[in-house]
Amino acid sequence: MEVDLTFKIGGEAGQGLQTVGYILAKSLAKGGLYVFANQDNESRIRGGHNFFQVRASDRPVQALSEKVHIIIALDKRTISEHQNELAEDGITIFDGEKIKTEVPDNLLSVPFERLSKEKAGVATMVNSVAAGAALSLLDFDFDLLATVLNGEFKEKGTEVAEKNIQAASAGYDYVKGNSEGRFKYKVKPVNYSNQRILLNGNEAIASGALISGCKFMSGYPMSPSTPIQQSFASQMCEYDLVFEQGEDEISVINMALGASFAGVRSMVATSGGGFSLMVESLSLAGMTETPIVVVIAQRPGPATGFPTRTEQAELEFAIHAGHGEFPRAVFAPGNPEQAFYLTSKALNLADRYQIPVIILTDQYLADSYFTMERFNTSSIVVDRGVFFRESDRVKLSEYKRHMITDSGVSPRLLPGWGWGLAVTDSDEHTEDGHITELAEARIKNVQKRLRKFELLRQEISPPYSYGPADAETVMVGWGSTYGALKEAAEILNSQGIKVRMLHLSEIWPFPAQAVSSELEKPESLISVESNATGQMAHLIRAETGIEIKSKILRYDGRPISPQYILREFAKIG
Amino acid sequence: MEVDLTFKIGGEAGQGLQTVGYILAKSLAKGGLYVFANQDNESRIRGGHNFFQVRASDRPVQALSEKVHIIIALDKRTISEHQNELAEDGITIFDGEKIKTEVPDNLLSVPFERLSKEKAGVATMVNSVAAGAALSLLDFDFDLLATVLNGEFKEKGTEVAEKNIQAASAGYDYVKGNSEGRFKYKVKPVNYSNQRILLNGNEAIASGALISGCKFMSGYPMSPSTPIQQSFASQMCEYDLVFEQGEDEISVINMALGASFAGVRSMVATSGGGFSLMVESLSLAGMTETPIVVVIAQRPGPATGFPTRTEQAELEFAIHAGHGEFPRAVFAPGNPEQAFYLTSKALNLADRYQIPVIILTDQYLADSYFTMERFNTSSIVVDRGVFFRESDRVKLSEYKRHMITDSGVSPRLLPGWGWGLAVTDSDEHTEDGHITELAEARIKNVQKRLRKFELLRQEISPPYSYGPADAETVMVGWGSTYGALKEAAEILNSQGIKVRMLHLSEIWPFPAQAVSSELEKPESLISVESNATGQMAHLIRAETGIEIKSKILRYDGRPISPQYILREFAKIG
Amino acid sequence: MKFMVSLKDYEGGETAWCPGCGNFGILQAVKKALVKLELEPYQVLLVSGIGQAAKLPHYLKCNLFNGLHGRTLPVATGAKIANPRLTVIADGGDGDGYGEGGNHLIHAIRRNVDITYLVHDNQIYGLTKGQASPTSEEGFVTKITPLGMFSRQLNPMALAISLGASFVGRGFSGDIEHLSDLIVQAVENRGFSLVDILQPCVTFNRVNTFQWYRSRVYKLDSSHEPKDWLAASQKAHEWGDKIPIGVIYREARPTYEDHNPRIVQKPLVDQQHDPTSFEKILDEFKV
Amino acid sequence: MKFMVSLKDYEGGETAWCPGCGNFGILQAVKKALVKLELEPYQVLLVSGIGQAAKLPHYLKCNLFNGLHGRTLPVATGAKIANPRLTVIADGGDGDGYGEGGNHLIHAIRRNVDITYLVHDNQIYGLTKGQASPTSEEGFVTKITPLGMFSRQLNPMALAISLGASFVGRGFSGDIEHLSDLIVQAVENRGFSLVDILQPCVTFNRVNTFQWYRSRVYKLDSSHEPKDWLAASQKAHEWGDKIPIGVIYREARPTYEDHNPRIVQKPLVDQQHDPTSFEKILDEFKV
Ligand SMILES: Cc1ncc(C[n+]2csc(CCOP(=O)(O)OP(=O)(O)O)c2C)c(N)n1
Ligand SMILES: Cc1ncc(C[n+]2csc(CCOP(=O)(O)OP(=O)(O)O)c2C)c(N)n1
Ligand code: SF4
Ligand code: SF4
Ligand SMILES: [Mg+2]
Ligand SMILES: [Mg+2]
Repeated sequence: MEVDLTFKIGGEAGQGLQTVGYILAKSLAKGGLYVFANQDNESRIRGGHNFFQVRASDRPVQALSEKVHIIIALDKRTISEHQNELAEDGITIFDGEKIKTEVPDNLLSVPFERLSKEKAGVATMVNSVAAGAALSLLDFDFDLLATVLNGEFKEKGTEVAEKNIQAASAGYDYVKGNSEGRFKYKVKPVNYSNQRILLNGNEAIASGALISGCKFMSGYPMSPSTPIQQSFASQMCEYDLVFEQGEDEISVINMALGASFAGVRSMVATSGGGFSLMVESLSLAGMTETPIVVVIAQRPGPATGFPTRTEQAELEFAIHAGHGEFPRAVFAPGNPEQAFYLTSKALNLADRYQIPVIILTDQYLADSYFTMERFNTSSIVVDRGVFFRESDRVKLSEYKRHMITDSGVSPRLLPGWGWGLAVTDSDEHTEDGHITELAEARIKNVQKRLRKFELLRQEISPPYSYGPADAETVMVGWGSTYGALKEAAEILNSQGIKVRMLHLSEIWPFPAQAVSSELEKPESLISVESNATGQMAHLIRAETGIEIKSKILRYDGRPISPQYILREFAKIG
Repeated sequence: MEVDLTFKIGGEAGQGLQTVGYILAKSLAKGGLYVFANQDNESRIRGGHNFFQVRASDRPVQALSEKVHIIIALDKRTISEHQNELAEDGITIFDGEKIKTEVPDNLLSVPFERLSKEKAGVATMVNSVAAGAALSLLDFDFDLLATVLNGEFKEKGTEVAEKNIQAASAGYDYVKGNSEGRFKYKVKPVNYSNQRILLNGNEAIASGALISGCKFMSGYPMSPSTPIQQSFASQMCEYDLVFEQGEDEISVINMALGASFAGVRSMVATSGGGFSLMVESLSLAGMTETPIVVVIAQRPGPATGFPTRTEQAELEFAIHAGHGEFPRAVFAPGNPEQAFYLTSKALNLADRYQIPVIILTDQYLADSYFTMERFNTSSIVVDRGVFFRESDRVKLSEYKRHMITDSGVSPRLLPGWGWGLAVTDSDEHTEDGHITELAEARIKNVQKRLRKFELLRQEISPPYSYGPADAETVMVGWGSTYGALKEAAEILNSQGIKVRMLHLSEIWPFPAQAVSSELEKPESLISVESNATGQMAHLIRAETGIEIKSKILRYDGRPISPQYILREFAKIG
Repeated sequence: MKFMVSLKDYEGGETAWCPGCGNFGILQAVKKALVKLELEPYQVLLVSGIGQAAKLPHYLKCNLFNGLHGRTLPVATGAKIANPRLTVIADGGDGDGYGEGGNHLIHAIRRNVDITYLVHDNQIYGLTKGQASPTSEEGFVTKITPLGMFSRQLNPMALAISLGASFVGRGFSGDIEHLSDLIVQAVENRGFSLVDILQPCVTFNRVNTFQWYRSRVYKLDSSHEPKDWLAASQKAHEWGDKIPIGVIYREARPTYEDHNPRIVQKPLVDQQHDPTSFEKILDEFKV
Repeated sequence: MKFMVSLKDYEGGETAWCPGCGNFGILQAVKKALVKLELEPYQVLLVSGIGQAAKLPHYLKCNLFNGLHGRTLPVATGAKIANPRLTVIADGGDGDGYGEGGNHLIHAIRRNVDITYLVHDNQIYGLTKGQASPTSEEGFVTKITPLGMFSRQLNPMALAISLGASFVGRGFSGDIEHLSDLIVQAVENRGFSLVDILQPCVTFNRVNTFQWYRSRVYKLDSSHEPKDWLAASQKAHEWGDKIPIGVIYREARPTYEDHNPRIVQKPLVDQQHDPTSFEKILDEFKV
């Protein structure tokens, strides 16, 4: 790696540091670098302390790095809290005219506010000044930044865009004139496929849903899932689709089930607390065999917990949620690409097996930006499953919504089609969907539903593994730890410590055989999870009998970094 | 066993067959017999087909038997549906003047309605006639029946009671005169401890709660849990306690949490669907460390399922329900005695560890009557856990609701006590209960909550085991299958097939060591469960690594009987 | 080719209600209304909850989503948005609709999707054997409220009017003809229509019997102007010796569909999806 | 010995609200009201939900159960029943109380437990960054309602009156003195009291600003008779150029506690439990 730089923008909520961060990320990506950016926000709208961290490298990066090279301090607290994270040759830029502090070597004052006023006529463009200043340290091509600023602000009018560019250029020039030799890393734009995109996990899910034909989403705001709802809803103006805000999460999932029953691909996104309220209706989806995709964007619990932070503590809950037994699938993508394609797969499986499918993400994946190769829309296949067509009809009374079949899947007929009636019931029912008390009907239906699960099992792709086949140690992770795990494994192997990684993104039905064959032989197994009990380890034991004794866990609401893994790995030894 | 007789009373909903059944059960119990009675009802108020089955024996019985000796058919359908269950020397009594049917040998017509009219002046006392008729077949002491009838009906006035007794005696005499030699089993009252009681699982739980100082219950009707609510509420007139009906289950659990936070032992009872709605608040209990006991009276799901039938499909759901990670206990009593004492234990553990405790029953246990030795009220200890007393106070600001302690348990102070403020939060919080964003506070709190779980683990009694220590086969069950499992094991052992049984009633924290040591050696393990996936087997593997390959499962909503186990056992063989 | 529907087309399965139950009248009235509306079974979607009332759709012919206790309205809402060609009728009991499902009612009224909601108001929880419902009278004694129900009886008509429901009516299961006409009007109303139906439960409610209702109900005539909010509010509060049935309140206001006419012009359910037509949403993320 | 409480006794922690937020006025008013009521912090239990509003109790001194979004009222109800000596105040936002928690509001009004409910009505979901709340105006555009909110604005005053709430008032966070008096009256009212508080959200609600409210609100004076149901209903519907604040409706009706005075005479929380005193409940099962 020639370039591997991390920027940290810190300040209060409401200071717009997400904008600086995003603009930096986008500019660096435009310069041909691979970018990863994560966010750390408090649950408040103004004040407090937030930061946004951007990592840029000339090779793919999918995790944060703890070593920070440039800190952009929008407030004093950023300096006091993060100065110690700075690499030796790193630098902190701040507005020394606003923030009084001792100025050690690696602090560089840039009068953000004064420059904003001078160049843009207002004090509000400090963010653009800061972005310009930061990129100037790298001798980065200013035109790229200008293009990004233009793209971001043109909606607000060319004048606004122009002023921001001027503010940025003031910051850029100021640093150029005042930082001679203070920062050694320089970055030149490199060529790259112009097919690259920069997006976060939430955006990837919303895009996957939209491109895969999801036309109805209902939602109730809840961090960190709200942006999925927003991305989806924002397309209501452009496309024929509906986002509907519910009065509560119970309403949300039932609206989606209603739309799905009527024949429309439907999906909901929430967090653990909202999902808890949907649990009864998840079971309803199971019983009525109504397709539905539910995204749980995890955050630390229990209860309200840390609303804006990250955790992976709802794996076992997702697998077992709902009263009674019914088939479901549970996915946990590791990056936006997986999120995009798994959303598409989730929608297909939901339709084909007429089941609920759960996608587990967490705040870290949801809010983090990754550069990825543009997703291949033309590879997306929309498979709505099997329907009962007019030609299947012999006479009107013949269609049976819950017909017992070999596969367990009953062809669907949509209400209003005219050649049959779609009748379903949350009670145990006859084949034609009416309430029953019969033991035989029950047995057939339970077995039918379980048959679907067995078929579904075959749809599950094996987990991703990486590293030398003969490694004695395997680190097992799932969901959003993908990038950190892989980078940690790479580093260990590069240090001559043979380590393999196993990452599960399609978790339920559990790929027991594939996991067993990976974990059977190695002597040392370590599960790496953002929770306190090691839920994947528990699940693996339940499904394979293999016990994972060592665990690298994190449960303070902060993401697992490669460095965190390496430190904990060293302790396990 | 000298006496082991089963009565089956069948008819439509609304015909009062529960009354006949209960009266028979009580009379037989009064005669010194051990009684077990189970119910099979449809989810309707009138019509359809229900039955009530009473087994009476001179040795303890805690399960139904499939072999029926006396059928009391209150309608024609009872004859057609159940005649084949009759033992060879069994007999069916029915009102031949109302029901036209061929009369084979083992049918005995008793003109229920005519006798009721003749003796009681009304047609509505057919049930008492039928009870009298049935007991007459056994030459059973009529006075015992008369006493029971008097006890049941005296509330409605002595005249009503008197008439019912007359009706019963008419049935009794009619059979005496018309069944000479038709039924070979005769039963003489035997001496017994007059400390015996007859009650069902629901009543045992409500009694356990009341006697253990639960003073607040909120509820929303849901089969099969409603009778717990009823039993509790019925004492409102007698004692100072409150039952409050909620608008929904979310309200129900939150009211109970409010009452508990204010300092009152509180409890709720529902079924799987209602519990689903409580899941978010279960997590709230975990986070705010508010004691609560939740009874889930299971019924077949998913969704509405079979509202009046039985299943054990919410074990894993109960263990993993709720977003985030927090300590809880899960119990599953096997009979009313266990239900009574475990309810008491649940309330103590909830208070002492300030956690939610779940009691899993199912319709079979909930609605089935057992004769038991009277519970020992004086052995009940009420342990409310640790409180912050006025003497603990140094200054007002000092009390901290969530003080970090070695045990993880923070002393409670009740709002209104005056020497401190009780402050708690569903967000992650500081020791004094205020919202925080700090990683360190989070880590301390997560560990505090987990420490409680580790301590809690030591409170769990080992599972019950029975049978020869050197048996090669172990049958494992939990909850309501206790009686059937034990009887099946007894029968197998008496046939020379060495079988051990292991029954779990205190399931979470899982007694892994005890279970491992029971299951490690035997060659053949069988899990016996009223569900379709073998949830206990899955859990055992997750907790011990031991795989139970053979399963005896039942999922048609009907209870597992000893005979069912024996038949399935033979197939596994 | 439109064929004439008749009651026979709606004949459904065997009922599981108690003999004499007020639900039978409602069932008849619903069938009659659908016939009067000249709707064929396949054009109609009934969405019901759990309770005795909620079993109704099983006893006629129609598309049916019999969901969870209390959750009829969101399901009906989602289905109607997905396919506005369907005549969507939500159906359930007073416990279902005013107890467990109370929040959905408030917000369905606000949303004003063009659906009809029939509430069998027997002032009791029937299926669970006789607990108080939100419309049970204050003081009503049941096994779980041995000291009587402490809560005040809910007035669903007043509640709906206060929220500006576009159609608020009350029927009586003892007057099938009147009730079926009322249902016709409710279905024909554009927007959310609430019909509360007085329904004796002969088994568990010994207070509000057929006789009790019959001696109290009277039909609103043309002297009542349902568009007059004040008059309607007053009628809504009539409960005691006289209980009005008929259309109590009507308000012309934009429906959900009026706010987004595209869902009617190009129903979601009709759309053929081509993933590539969504290609451009990825442009936003272009580096 | 009763000591005189002062505002200082209620001084709490650092706030996390935006500068200029309407919540500050409410916080002041609540503290003032508690002082006027001569209550000491330990006598007061605040129960709040989740949202910006629901953080309020963290910023003063009191007993506090800060529960889940939307679930304040049942918790407050349970706590009050358990210990009626506590002054129980539920507190939260409009989303919390009228959205997620709507069903509890309806039934809390019916139940009429002696608690007070303060709703910070900023017509927006603040904490989740600006989505429409039930009281947002029809057509209100947000990121998840890009075509505007289709639902009609909820009128909480009319809703509460239709259900016969025993106390219905509206305050304005810009008039602290008036608001604190209103809260005093609400707390002093026997039974369930709803106080809807107009609260500008300076960050996300650009429509209903301080200026917007200030130019519209006017104080109800003695010419308004809160016990007159009709007059109250009309006042409740005033929303536009003029918005009334003050006590809109009052109704003397039995409280929950009136139905079961024992819970006040012998509060559940005071009871010393002796298992053997319950021995006789087992007699019922005697063989
Ligand atoms: C979540 C949930 N809670 C409780 C129940 C149990 N339950 C079934 S029907 C019913 C009440 C029925 O009352 P109502 O809606 O008035 O219908 P009715 O039987 O009176 O027609 C209840 C509480 C349930 N099925 N689901
Ligand atoms: C079950 C659940 N759903 C959603 C959320 C996310 N959430 C937190 S606050 C809030 C809305 C806040 O609005 P409001 O109650 O009006 O309070 P405000 O912030 O405006 O004061 C939401 C939706 C949650 N915490 N829990
Ligand atoms: S219980 Fe009541 S509502 Fe239910 S069917 Fe019987 S009479 Fe009708
Ligand atoms: S977001 Fe709005 S309501 Fe929340 S603190 Fe800021 S101004 Fe107040
Ligand atoms: Mg009802
Ligand atoms: Mg708000």
